[in-house]
Amino acid sequence: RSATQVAATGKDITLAFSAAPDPMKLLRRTVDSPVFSSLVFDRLVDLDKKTLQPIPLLAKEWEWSKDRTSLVLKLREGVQFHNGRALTPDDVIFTLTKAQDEKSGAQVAPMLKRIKNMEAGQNEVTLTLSGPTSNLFDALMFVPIVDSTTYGSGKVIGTGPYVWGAFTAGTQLQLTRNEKYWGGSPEIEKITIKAIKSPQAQLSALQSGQVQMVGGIPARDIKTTSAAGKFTVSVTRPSYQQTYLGVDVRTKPFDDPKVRQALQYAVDRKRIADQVYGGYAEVSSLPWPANTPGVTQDQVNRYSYDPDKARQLIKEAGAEGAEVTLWAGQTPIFSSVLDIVQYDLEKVGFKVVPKLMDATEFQTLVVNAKLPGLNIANIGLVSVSPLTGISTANPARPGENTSRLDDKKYVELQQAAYGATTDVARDKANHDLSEYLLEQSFHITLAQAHEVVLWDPSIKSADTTFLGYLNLAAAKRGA
Amino acid sequence: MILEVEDLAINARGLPAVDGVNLGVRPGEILGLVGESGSGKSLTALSIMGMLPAGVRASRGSIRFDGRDLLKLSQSELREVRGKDIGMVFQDPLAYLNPRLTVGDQLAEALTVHGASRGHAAGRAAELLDLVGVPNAAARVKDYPHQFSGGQRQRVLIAMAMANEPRVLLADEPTTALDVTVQAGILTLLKRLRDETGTAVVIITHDMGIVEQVCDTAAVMYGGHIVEHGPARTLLTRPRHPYTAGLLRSVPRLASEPVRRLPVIPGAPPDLAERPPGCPFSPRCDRADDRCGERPPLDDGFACWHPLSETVLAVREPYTPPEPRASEPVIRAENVTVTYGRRKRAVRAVKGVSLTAAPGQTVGIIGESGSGKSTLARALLGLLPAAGTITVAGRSWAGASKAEQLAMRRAVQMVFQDPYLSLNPRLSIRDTLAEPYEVHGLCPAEEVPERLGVLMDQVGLPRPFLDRYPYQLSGGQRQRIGVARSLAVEPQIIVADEPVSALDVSVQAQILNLLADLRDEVGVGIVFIAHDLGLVRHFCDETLVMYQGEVVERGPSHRLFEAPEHPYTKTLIAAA
Amino acid sequence: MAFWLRKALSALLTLWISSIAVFGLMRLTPGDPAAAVAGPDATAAQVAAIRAELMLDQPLLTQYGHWIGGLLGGDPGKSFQYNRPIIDLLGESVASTVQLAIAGIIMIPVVGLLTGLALVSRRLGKAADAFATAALSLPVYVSAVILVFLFAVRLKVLPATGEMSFLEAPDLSVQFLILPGIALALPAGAVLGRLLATEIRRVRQEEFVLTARAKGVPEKRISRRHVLPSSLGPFVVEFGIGIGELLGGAVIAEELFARNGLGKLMLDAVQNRDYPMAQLLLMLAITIAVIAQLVTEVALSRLDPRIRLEAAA
Amino acid sequence: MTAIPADRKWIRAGRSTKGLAGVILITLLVLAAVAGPLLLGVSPYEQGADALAGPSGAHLLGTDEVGRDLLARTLYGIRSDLLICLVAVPLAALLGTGLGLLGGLTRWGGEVIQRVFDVLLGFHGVILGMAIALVISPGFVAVVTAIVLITVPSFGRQARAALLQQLSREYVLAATTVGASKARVLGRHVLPNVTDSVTALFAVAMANAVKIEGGLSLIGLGIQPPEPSLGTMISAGSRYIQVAPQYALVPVLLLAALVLGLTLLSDAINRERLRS
Ligand SMILES: Nc1ncnc2c1ncn2[C@@H]1O[C@H](COP(=O)(O)OP(=O)(O)OP(=O)(O)O)[C@@H](O)[C@H]1O
Ligand SMILES: Nc1ncnc2c1ncn2[C@@H]1O[C@H](COP(=O)(O)OP(=O)(O)OP(=O)(O)O)[C@@H](O)[C@H]1O
Ligand SMILES: [Mg+2]
Ligand SMILES: [Mg+2]
Repeated sequence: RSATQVAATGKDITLAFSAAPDPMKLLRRTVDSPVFSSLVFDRLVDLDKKTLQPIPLLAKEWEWSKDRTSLVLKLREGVQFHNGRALTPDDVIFTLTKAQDEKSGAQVAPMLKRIKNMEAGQNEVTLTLSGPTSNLFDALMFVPIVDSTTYGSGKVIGTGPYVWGAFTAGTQLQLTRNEKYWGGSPEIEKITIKAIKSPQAQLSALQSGQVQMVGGIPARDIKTTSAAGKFTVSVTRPSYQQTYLGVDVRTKPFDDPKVRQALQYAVDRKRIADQVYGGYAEVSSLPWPANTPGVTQDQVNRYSYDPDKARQLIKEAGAEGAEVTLWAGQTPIFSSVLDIVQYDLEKVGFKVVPKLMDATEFQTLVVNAKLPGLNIANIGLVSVSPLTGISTANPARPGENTSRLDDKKYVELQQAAYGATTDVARDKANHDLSEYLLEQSFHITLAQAHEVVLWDPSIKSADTTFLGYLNLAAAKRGA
Repeated sequence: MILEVEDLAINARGLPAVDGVNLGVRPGEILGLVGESGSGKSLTALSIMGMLPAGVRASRGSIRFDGRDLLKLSQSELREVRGKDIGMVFQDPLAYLNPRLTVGDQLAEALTVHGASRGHAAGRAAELLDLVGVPNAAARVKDYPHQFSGGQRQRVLIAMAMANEPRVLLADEPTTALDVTVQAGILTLLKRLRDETGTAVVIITHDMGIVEQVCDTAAVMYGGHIVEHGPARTLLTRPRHPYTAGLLRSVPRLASEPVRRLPVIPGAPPDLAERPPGCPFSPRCDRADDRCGERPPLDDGFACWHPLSETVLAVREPYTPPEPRASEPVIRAENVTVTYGRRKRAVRAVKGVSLTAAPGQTVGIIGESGSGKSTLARALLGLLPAAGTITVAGRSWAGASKAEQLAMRRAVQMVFQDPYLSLNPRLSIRDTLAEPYEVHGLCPAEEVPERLGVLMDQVGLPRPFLDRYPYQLSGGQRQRIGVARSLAVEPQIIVADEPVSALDVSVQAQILNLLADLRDEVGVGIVFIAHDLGLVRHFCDETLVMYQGEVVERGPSHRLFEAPEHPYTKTLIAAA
Repeated sequence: MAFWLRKALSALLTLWISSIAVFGLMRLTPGDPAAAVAGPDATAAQVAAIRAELMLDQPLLTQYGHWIGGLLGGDPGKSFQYNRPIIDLLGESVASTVQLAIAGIIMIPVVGLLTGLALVSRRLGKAADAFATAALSLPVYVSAVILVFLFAVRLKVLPATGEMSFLEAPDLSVQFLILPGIALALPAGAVLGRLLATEIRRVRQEEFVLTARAKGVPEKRISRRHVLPSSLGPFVVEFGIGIGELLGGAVIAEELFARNGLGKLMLDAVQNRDYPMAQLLLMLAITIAVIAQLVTEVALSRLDPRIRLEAAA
Repeated sequence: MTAIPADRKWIRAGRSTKGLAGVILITLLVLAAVAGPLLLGVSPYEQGADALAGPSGAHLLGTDEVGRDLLARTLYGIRSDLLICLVAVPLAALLGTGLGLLGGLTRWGGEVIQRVFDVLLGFHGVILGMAIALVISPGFVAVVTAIVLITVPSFGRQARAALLQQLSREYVLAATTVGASKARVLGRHVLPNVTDSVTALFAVAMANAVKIEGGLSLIGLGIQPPEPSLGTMISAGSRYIQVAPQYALVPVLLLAALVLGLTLLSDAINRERLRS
């Protein structure tokens, strides 16, 4: 036998992902979530990628109270956990309560905190809110429903199409299909998830037929295999990789909005999109997608690349030749972004001191907001909706954030957005928030990168959720 | 003639290392091939074995071994002859044994490679070891070479060479690396083997003494030529070739009466590159005329145009030991003990030795290798910590301040054994000799060059040599530098640790005379360490005999050598 | 006997110093393990909570004591990253690295011996010399890239990366080992080869070879029986040291060939400040190196009776 | 037997064919590194829109992922590698020799230093390098420090061995007997001969230095962008080995050439040492 021929058989597939599944933080969105979370777990709802409207999953239908402060979720009948237990309203309440707690690490905790009270009914759950919450479904589609009896025991038990099987931390996970899946037993019998960090290793594994999918690798690296044409590239909507230039508004000269705006003009987003993300990214002045309701084209293109304008603004602010520190964590992607941004900023007359440090060290500084000057990093969930974005991501959160911007107006805008339950109101809220970000320019979008997955052509109808999580319930494997 | 070498010429990297050598040896005969280092002895032997090193080849002549010309044989044919018909024993017994194989295996191999069965070979190995007189051979075959003493190793090598009862045995300096007492044993062994097996033996040596003791016939080699050959007796008593004569004279022998200065052969052994077409010795020969340099003399027992008519060996200036000048001892050593290493692995190299050394006098120290001579010497110079008291001009090394030590060092100096190791290769002679002046500040800097000049004159070297590096000097010249260095501080005592052992016989005399002159003219006292009894007897007023770190006997040289008391001294003198 | 005792003691001393070095090194590296565990966009509050949970708020001495105590008690503690007993995590990685190591241990001396013998042979000498020098000059990470490109991507005869358990499918797992093995063996083997060659050349000059020749021993036998054994000393030493470094070398090799071995584990651990894991693996690497040293000395004494018997004395 | 002063050795080394080849290789590389950029006149930092472009008139070797000229970067890369060698190796040599001598001269010192070396050797180069690069944030200093620490033991041991050998030499004793002070003996008679055997390690050490730099870059801890170095270019370039082979391969070849040159040279030197 030759190891190059032995790929998986028709009934099972092997996936290579950059991060190893880690069952320790199921409620949190971490780098490894996309590869298994939606295979093992179900959410109450998902969102439609185009209309952004909720799609029923475990919650088969729902009903708002008039004042939009309470929601009744009717659960699907006959749903079973992998350990044979039937799904009960208590499981939903358990999960949501857990997710409300910061300790669970769930990014949407701040939004879920707005749930004052939860009641289990006859196969239904009633959520009572502290106030209108326009983006509640963003939170619900985020949280995987876990088995209340085993959660936290290290066991991983959900209701999803695949059952968590043989697992070696940091290296490999095996999933077997859940014959009793409420949505019907999946085609693929066995899924093996391999953790392969190096993109090169992943790609050569794909090319030599050892795996049928590679994910979580920098999109640009896909271009680097001559064989790119031979594989199907599936692109999910911008998600976890909104790459931004964070500005500490308390370090000179960035206390002056003019200078911050100058930054917006200075950075060549097109080049970042092409060169760092191999074109798999959207060029926009805003963190959230262009098709976000209420956002205007003008806003999207507000700051197109214009060094002269930048210089002029800097001149006006009298900040020529200012020395600025530019922080970033050590990954191939970020060091390239840093390369370009440093170059662009020097072009408009800043003296840049690059500080590229290893990811963990950088992480520490981010958490403790110890990044005087500028920093490059990325966040997720801003892609879901403006409100959800700013409510979940430290760097842009109203109140305390890594940019150390403390502005009542911002908080008011957030509250307004929560209250904006009608489409009209929501559109306005989105527009105003966008406008505020553009004007304040403390959180400068560099790229909305797509999450890219490379499939072996033999795999058909593999899909991803709104969040870009793998969804293989309907996947098939042909010749 | 079982083995006959005719007109053999050997070319070593383009140079004529051996040129027209004729040799012959009969069964049961012992031939002594004598000559100084570099005269071509080893190459001659190796060419007989067909084992000349790379870049060296026999360019002319023939080597007949019972009718066959060995030079014409193929390697595989030669291999048959080697070790079977002709055995060879080399100089340094340890280096020539494989440290990783038991002695038994190595002996057996000698047999198996010539077709003996393993079992038989193994049995024979023990016999052989016994034959050469290694006690309880049967057990020792399992031991490794480093577990044997030097003498025993040499016996092992001989056993190996004799394994297949060869008809010719070549022994290249079989005893040079050994102590006198051990030497004697090896020589008698060779004799015995010859008597028992009737092999023809060729002993290569630079020691006339050996010729005297064991050889039937002898050939003297010089600069690649055989300058003289014939029955050992006649050659020793009535040499016809000036070189042979010179050699015999310049080596003080126990038998002969001591003299003040040894007659020397001037100059140094020839350099292959510039050897005259004629007699190789002519450049150093006092009888030589133009003809000698141009035309090689005919060989009829001796190759010389002006052979010595009658023996001139007797001609030596009669010697009356100078009145031991009544002078205060400078070095006083009282029961000195030196220990190397700690605790378990401690070696007491010198045990309770006492001696005094006074200006103008010579104290000789003899003893076999490892008896502690060098250690004692180094202790005297305060080079290593010693128990007991050693005072120099009244001060003791122990607890002497830096300044005091410096002063003491002016009083005693040392000449080292190996002139190759005792000069720093990176320093020019000038730097080496200037050092004493610098550290002692003996004279203003501008005077130093002149002083160095004087030193060079004193040790008889041309002043221009000051700017040479050690590797540009011959062994004898280096040793002169060593002496010069010790003279620089005008010491009262010079400790000379085997100052001539590493030198060619004909050069030894020059150094010895140099020391003698210094003693008698400058009045330096000398502590003279040697293992050659002849030298000491000839050279020293008083002699100490060391054995395993202890002085077993001491006394005025003439008394000690005429009437030794201690048994060890007796054996020592008997052996020499 | 005291000889070995001394050796063992100094080895222990080395290990102890190393443990301090390792512990200190990890603490010196900036970056908060808690932050790494918490991951991006965690709040300071969450991180603080984790810090306490990981006992990182305790004084260093306590932490060191706790760690060493655990090690000596056979419990290296829990991994920060995976929040599991480290022991449970090692299993497969050990297997993977051991396989790689074995591949190396087999290939390196083979390459070494062949190169060495070729180097001293009259016919192959020149070619071998060229090969050895080239192999030396190519760092592992370069030869690896080239090997993968040729054999996996272009020729498709060998799997590019990844691995397979030897127990499940020996025939396959071996194929996965070939490329990494070669990548490791080329430079290391070349070093050994050259070492062997120089040694052989030296030994050939030794006098006892003359004796053998004088006995009439055929050249072949001289090389086999007298020269080669005497030449293996430095070869063994270097090889021993090489083995000691295999775990370290695995870091690169595993990174390049996407093998989930101890090397990768160590790399991740250090990068994520997974103190207990990193410390354990670093200590493991050092221990192996130290032991290799010791064993080498034994092997050496086997080769050379002089050492053995002095040691015994 | 007759030792030749060191300077001669180097010259002799240069004469042997291998040594000559080494010298030539290195000279060429140094020239390329020093003169190359001037002749080329292209900035290695200038970015452009066309990334990973193939060789063209504008960019003889094409461009990297952010549109910088590869040729320029490669040349500067050689420069920084040479710089690293020239800074790190002599440092290591000094430190190592110093420690080695200390170890050889003082009993307890010897023990401690031996242990320290053992520990350093216990860490594999890569790991030690990684740790250091993390402690003092990655970059030139880190790389140099790493190389120094990794290289120090080999120098130390060599120096110690040489020292012990020297101390037993008779000319050292001779110097003492004529009254030279300990300091003088060391400085004049021992050290020069020690340095001699230590210098022989230089070339090898440099070759290793280059390799280490590359190894660190591989795990992203080498020289940091935008500064180019052969190592960083190889690790970055090997990502594009299929679309832009020249990106990785040219630095690979140059790096190999550099190491090769140094290896050849060190071979030649060592041969000379054995001969004398
Ligand atoms: N392998 C060799 N290559 C070149 N020249 C050599 C070689 N071996 C010996 N010679 C030269 O040949 C001459 C004779 O050497 P040989 O060893 O025969 O002298 P020897 O009489 O044995 O001296 P010794 O008494 O020191 O052994 C010397 O001048 C020596 O320099
Ligand atoms: N540095 C040392 N360490 C340990 N033992 C030593 C050392 N030097 C000499 N010895 C031992 O001390 C004893 C005397 O050695 P020493 O060199 O004084 O003898 P020697 O009479 O000079 O011999 P030779 O005639 O060979 O020069 C020997 O047994 C030797 O093994
Ligand atoms: Mg000889
Ligand atoms: Mg001695």
